[in-house]
Amino acid sequence: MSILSKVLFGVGIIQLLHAGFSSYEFHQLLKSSTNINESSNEQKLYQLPNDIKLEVFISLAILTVSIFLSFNKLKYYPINNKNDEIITEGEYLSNIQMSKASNVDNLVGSDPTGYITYLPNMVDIQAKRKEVAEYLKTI
Amino acid sequence: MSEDMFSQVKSSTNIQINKQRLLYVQDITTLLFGLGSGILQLESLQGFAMFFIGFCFINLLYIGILCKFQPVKYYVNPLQEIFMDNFVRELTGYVMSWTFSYAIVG
Amino acid sequence: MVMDGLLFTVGTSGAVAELVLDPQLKYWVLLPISIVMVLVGILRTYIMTLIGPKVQGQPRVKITENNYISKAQGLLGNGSNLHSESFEIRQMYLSQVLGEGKYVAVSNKKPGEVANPFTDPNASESMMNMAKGNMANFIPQTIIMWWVNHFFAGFVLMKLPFPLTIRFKDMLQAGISTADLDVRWVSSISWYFISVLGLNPLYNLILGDSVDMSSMMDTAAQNPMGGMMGPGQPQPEAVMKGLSNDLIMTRHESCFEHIEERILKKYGRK
Amino acid sequence: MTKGLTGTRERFQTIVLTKLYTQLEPKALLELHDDLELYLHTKDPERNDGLELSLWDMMFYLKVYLSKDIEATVIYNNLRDKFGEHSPNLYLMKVTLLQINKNDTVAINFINNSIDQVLEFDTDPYSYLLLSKRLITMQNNVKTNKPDDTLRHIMELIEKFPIDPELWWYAGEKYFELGLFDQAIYCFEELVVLMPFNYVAFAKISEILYLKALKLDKKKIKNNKELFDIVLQEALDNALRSVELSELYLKGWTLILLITKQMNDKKQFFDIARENLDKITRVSNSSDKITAEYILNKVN
Repeated sequence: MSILSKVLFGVGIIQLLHAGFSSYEFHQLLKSSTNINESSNEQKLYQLPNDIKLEVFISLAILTVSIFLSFNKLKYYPINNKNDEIITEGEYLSNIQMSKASNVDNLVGSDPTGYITYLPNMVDIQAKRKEVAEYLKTI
Repeated sequence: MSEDMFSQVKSSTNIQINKQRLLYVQDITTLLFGLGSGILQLESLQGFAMFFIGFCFINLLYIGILCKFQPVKYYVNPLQEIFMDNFVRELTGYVMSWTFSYAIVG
Repeated sequence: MVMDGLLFTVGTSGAVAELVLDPQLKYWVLLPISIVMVLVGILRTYIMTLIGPKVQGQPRVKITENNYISKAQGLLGNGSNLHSESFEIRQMYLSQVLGEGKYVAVSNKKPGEVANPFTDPNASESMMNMAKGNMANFIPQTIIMWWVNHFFAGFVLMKLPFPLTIRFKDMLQAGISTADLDVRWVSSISWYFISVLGLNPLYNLILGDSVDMSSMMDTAAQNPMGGMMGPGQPQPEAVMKGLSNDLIMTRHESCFEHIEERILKKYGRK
Repeated sequence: MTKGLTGTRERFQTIVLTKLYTQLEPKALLELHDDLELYLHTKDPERNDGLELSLWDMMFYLKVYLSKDIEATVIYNNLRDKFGEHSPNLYLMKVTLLQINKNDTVAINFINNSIDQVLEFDTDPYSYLLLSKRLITMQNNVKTNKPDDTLRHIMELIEKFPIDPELWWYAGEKYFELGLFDQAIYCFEELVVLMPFNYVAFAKISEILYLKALKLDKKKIKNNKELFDIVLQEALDNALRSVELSELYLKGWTLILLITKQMNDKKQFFDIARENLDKITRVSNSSDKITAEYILNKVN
């Protein structure tokens, strides 16, 4: 998805610059061709050609589409076993209700206050090493 | 303490994230619309009209596509946050890019 | 910068006088000013992190004292999460402990080192940070303004796409002393003002955080004193006494009172 | 299901933020170690410095658990050369290295000296706390240590740092092990005051209240009936609050199911709990699904 949005963005920007350049050329021409003493309403006759106007609007449309395409649905990655498939609730933005917002952790299967409930600083290093060493012997 | 103070508990981190994403969309589209109106050499009223129409159009698109027509789920008071909060900021940004492209092309 | 733009005003009545300006002028004035302002904005955010407040080492008793103050504030704020009896036990214990000032930081200095309240590091530290913060916001603005005025003054730069009232004339046409030139023809300082107001969206896109330049100017102007901290700070004992009184007087309201109705409403039969 | 780089990064980020790696059993530890080794050596543009550092911190402890001491020392030396010695995490790493290279007593003396000489007078908010916590855990397996010794140490540290949630949780667990339910509930209630939206703590309080009620029920003393109802009601309140804060919280709904089974007038909540557990079996991740199904079968 995001590659498509980047490509569209590039196309839109190029088109906008091209429209800008052609509009610039048109106005330089307009300035040099109308000599000083002609009244200014004469200038109004030479309007910006329609194809440039159209080009500007099309480029803006493409750019808007690319910006909205750059948002993709929020995905959650379960952490307990790796081959769990990605869970998505089909939403682009995250829900602000606390009861819904905390679902992210439930779906992923992680305890958000793990840095407290797992008592990480109270882990007995020696016992852990012994336990892992025994396991390593078995494989 | 009113009753829904306990039941309508909001997650402030998500409120912040949604605000940031809305701001990103509004900023980039306003700057681009400013460049466009400068290229079209729009004069004062037309220019501001283009800003207003563009700003409202993008906000409606945002509500439709990204909020799936339920902005209440993502913003505490959607009308205020989407349309009014960033209005002045986007207007000045628009004026800047509009003046810039108007001068460069003009 | 010699006035190389062909200045010739056509005195037509309604329509705006049409000057023909040298396009080179715009490329060598508009672009540099914008680029400089964006770069200064980025530089400013990185400098802010560099001069940010350092982690200040302080004696353990001071940390304990602050902890007890925030514990009392926590109980005042989140007491509603408890049932009434457990709240009352805590209310009594904490108000008594804070009332006595049992954990006020008696400055147990390292042998031989005398802690003098006036040279107390954290008080002066917070004042220093406040001053640094203000300076970092204020200085770049004035420097750029001086730079624009000095190097890009004295000529008409561009025509604004929108009309403005006469009142803006002397501000936007600084350095151009013509009486009847329409306000839409402006000098380069006007581009500086427009950019200051309009750069926030661009900063947000580049840096990902919305640095609000314009509002910083007003905040700096509003409280030049920057809120004097330091020795005037309320002493911890007084804070503790105040908190213990508040604790005694609070009326407890638990969130468990109507929780069953709320759950029925939230998850009941849809 | 290729989850690509973002998937692995998100997974590592959650693991390192919630410190899950301290709870994994050996097989998962080995797997995590190899994945992380691979990930840290691949270039990931979206990995910011903060995450990078905490991942290296996790890698250090994984190496220590897997007894790869030399590699752990290498990581410590890199970080120390980059940031200097005086930061909480590096103090802890240094103590861990002392523990594994020499023995616990040397580490205990190191901590005691550094606290008495330096940290008592000039410490950042974390170093004193983290080192003292490690001191308590080391003193646990000193021979002469009795359970209430540990409790005394914890209470002393809590008196110095009254708002550290981990200490309160540790005290709560210790009291629960000794069977002192009321003290344990007091400690876990501290958690709820410190972190108002901590639905895990609410569920923990509810769990202990429920066990306390079951214990009362067994005693069959006369006036236990009202006490039993009050305690059960309090347990239900806490469980309901935890579920109000988090819709798909498996433990919360299970507690409601079990508690309302004991009560006779709360049929509605029993149905709501069953409904939501059923929803969890449809929506949530695989391990929650299995547990939810098991609970539903057991109850019906």
